[in-house]
Amino acid sequence: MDILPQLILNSLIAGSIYAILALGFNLIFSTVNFFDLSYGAVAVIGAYAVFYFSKLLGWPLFVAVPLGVLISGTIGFLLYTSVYRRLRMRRSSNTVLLVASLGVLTALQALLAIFFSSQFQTLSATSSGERLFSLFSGSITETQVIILLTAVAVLLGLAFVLKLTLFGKAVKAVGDDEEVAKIVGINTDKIIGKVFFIGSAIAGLAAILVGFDTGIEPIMGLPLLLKGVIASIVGGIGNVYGGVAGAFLLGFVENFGIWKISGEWKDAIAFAVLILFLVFRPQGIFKK
Amino acid sequence: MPIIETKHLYKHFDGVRAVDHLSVAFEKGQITSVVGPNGSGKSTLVNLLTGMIPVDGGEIVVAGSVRFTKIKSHEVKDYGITRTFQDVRLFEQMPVLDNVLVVLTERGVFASLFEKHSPYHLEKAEEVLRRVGLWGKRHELALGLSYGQRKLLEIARVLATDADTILLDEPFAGLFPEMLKVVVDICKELKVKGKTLILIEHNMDLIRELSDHIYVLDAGKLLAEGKPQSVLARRDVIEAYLGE
Amino acid sequence: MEDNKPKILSWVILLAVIIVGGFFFARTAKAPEVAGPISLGVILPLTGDGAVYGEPALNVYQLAVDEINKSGGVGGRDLVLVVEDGKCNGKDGANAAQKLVNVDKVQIIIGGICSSESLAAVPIAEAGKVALFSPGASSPDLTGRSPYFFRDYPSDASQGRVLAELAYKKGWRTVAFIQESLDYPLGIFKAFDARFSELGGKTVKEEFPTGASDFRSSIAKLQSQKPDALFVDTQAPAASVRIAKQVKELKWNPPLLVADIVVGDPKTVSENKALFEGAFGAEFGVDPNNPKFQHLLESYKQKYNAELPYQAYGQTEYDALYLVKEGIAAVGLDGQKLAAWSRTIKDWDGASGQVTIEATGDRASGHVLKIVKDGKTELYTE
Amino acid sequence: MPYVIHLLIMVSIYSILALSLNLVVGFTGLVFVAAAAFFGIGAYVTAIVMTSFGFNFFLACIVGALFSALIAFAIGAVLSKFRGDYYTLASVGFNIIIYSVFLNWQTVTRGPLGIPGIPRPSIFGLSFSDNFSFLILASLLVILVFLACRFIEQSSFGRVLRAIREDEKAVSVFGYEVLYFKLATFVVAAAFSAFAGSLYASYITFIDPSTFFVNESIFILAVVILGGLASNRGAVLGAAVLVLLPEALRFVGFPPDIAAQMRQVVYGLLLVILMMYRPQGLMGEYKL
Repeated sequence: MDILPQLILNSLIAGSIYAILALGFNLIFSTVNFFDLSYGAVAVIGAYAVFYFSKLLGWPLFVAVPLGVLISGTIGFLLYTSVYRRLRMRRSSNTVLLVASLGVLTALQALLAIFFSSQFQTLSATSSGERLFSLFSGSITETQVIILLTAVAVLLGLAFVLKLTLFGKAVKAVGDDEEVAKIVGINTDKIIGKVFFIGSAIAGLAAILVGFDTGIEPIMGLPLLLKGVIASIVGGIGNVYGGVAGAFLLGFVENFGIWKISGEWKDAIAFAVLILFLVFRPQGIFKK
Repeated sequence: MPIIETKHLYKHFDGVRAVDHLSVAFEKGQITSVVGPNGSGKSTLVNLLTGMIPVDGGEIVVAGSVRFTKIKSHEVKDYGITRTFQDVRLFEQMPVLDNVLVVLTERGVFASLFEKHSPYHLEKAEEVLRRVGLWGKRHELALGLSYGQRKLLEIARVLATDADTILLDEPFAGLFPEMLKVVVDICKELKVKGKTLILIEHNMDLIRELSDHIYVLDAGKLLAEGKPQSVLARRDVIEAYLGE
Repeated sequence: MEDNKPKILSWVILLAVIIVGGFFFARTAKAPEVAGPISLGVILPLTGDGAVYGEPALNVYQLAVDEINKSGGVGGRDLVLVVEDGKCNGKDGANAAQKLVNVDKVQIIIGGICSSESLAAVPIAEAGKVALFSPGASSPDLTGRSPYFFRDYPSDASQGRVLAELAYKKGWRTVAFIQESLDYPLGIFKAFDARFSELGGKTVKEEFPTGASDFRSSIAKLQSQKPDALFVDTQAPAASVRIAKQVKELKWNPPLLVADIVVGDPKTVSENKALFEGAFGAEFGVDPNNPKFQHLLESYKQKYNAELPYQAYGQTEYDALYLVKEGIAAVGLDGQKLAAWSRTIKDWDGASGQVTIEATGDRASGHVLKIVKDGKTELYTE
Repeated sequence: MPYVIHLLIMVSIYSILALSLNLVVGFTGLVFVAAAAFFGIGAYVTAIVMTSFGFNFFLACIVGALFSALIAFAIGAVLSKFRGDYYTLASVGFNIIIYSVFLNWQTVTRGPLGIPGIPRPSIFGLSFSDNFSFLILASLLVILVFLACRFIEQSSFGRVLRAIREDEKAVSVFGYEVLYFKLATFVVAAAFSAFAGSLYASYITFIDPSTFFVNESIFILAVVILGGLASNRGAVLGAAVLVLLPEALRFVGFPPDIAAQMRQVVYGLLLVILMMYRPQGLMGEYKL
């Protein structure tokens, strides 16, 4: 059997998830310029919200999924107003913000484990019987097709908002220089709040898709975050579209790494890519 | 004899020529000023001379013989060069005294590990801190100082190094008259001691008073040079300054 | 020196923490009592990945203790459990053992469920002359480790061996392994691989780190090597389900071999009928006709309103309490004597069949073959 | 009493870890999240040379420290290129890579099986097999490391480190080769952490990779930040508080399954609150 088509498909699927994660992460980073580690936990909360509504309460998915996305966005927004805004107003260093967001990540993951137990759960209705599609000699499930399409949709949607709306221009202005943006009359606080909401909602969407594809557990926040961060840095931190390129690069390297090396080194490979990029091309594939 | 010379020195940021094939020379024992409007490349020049940013083209010649296109910032001291910073870079969360002691002690990794500051170091620190009137604040953290005091501390740090060539990046900006006088006096004393001073400044009165020679930069290029009185009277210089 | 004040204050706080802590611990420490309830130490994972085994285990222990106490306890004294979370890792296993041995002064500890907990607890139990009795740790490393350690669950060596022999008999010559990087799955692989290569077969293996959720490329890689069967070898059933699902999604239908944690969990098997149909496993002797085992299943259902999961472990956990009861009745509450007594257990009738403890502390006898049929695990006979 | 001794031994081990991490985080100002990697290297090297080659503990300890220093030198050379948040992320990467090596290099480390049966120290017929004598040994090591850290702190070297923490570029203009200072500190800190690893391995007598993952590094970082940045006493205080706190929770009677997660919640919130109200920690002199 030729393994290549399947590997390419797997890389594309993984890359799409990473791309969605990187889009949200990069959007937040390019505006506030600090590494928001709680991003991973915020994402998982959205997936657990869907789990709660659809699996425990039995609500239909077309209600549960948007609700989950909204909840992720809201939590992200609330974290900004309760923690990060205060720290930024105090002119805390990026490191302080990083450590604080690390604390938020740790606490939220543990809270999820208390409420939903640390066990693995899946969002999809049945463990089998999903529709399968064949492409060349590889196969892909319905969920995975949705993942690919969602990644494209999020990318196009975000590009539209950032390029063509007033809000998008304001976001860019804040990211370039917050002080100047303030001076020209932009309500920077409001803009950043919205950015946190949108970025976190995108994160939630990514985690929900992962939940349908493979499953969720409270501690997946850290790996999700790290993949998003690696993709963003490799692609070009602060460059919203660069992250997408980084995500697919990461997806391909990981999956082909499994082929040529071995599966247990997957995480190590991902970080080796990150470190190589930081050393030899710190600005990423695309500069901001 | 020039202590530092640049030959076709070149530096660009994202295609913008910050320093554009600049050839200037700084004479030993003199005060040379570099003036020009904001963004004319003055600070970039100082940063190039002290290895803070890499050179893109041309070369720097020190003491007439040492030529280099690449210098690492930690090697600058070996050429007897030191500097202050436009944005006043102190060691904020360290006491005032430590801010000075750190430029006095051993530079080597092992040597410094087995050394504590000696009475000699302390004496030297006391001397320079008293000179700028900060000895009384030696135990306070640098970040607690007023803007003027911060600038004075930076000057004290430079004095402590005993370097022969001192680059002062806007040393007078934002100082109250009494502090201004201290800094001006120090500049004069340094000249008497035979030190070479390179001054980046906007205060034209002080430049006239202090400088032996001035360079006027505009958009990274040399616009004019010569004695302060004659150069500063030139129409093109005034225009460049007033802009548009 | 005005700036010394906060420093002195902090030193005082530190000292206070140590003194108060010490006092607190010293006060809680108590000498072994001769009357009143008998404390039995318990180490099992209550948090983390291993919690899925720890929670039902605690239920079984409690069930057995209630039964024993209802029927008069041991010599008129009730049994009580002192439970510590070993988290299925060495560090917390050691912490838990330290507390049980030194603070609670128990004479016997039932645990750990995981091999890592047990391995770390052994030297502590030995130093404190406390017997350590594991109903779940299956690592071959524990065989003969200490005179104070014994177990009524057999070593993994036997599970891997039985399955390797089955695979060879089936005519399979290459078996692919997808294995989680943890001690228990690795133990099974090693035993399987040793026996299978001895017979003349070959294994190919892909490992994955705990917490991984996307196995597609590993599976595709194994598939491309054209093995005769696939062994899904994970620490907990959830990961096995994920892998089996992805195998199906890649349109691959190899004969499956699974670990005892899958065939031993009726819930996993029935909920994922389609995934595991026809899968082989080797479970350690669950005999549905054993009256004691039937009694355990019924009482568990009655008490907790759920099917007993991981029945292979449930039976040994249940037996462990009764064995401890007999041991204390026979030689008294003394760790050293209990450990020595354990070696004399021979053909003791329990829920898990006839228990014999060898001189190495291991349980004699091993695993039997099982097959998943129509959402249920059945005994496999050729 | 033996339980108190056990806890004090754990406090000692974490004190050494915190003291050495404090050199990097508190004095040099680099938020390093891979302390567990060097802890692990020390533990693994000690365990391997003691069980496989029959080395004496003290010799094994030194071999572990040398090995750890050697690896720190290589990693430090790469890490020193990064600053701020990138340094932090890259250090997470190294932790995961080293963890992967513990887990996957099974011919040497036995992978997930761990290494059991590590002997207790003994020298000149003097055995440290009972916990009280082990505590004395551990305390001696704490004092040794403490004195070494204080020696570094009070030397000119220590002052340079603090200056590097404040403004790396400015220090270098005054003639310091910053890279060497950072590297030297890093190597020393790694060697000290390895001592803690040796003690741990020999004390617990069993090690497996799970102890040396990123979450352990975050825990050690929390110890340093809580106790106080750039304060050696603070490091010891932080270790005492954070090691004893969860043990106290055992006695309070929290249900054990919630207690462990609650502990994570407490660590996380602690970090957030510290960052918001006391970014220098309890006894620290330096704010991130």
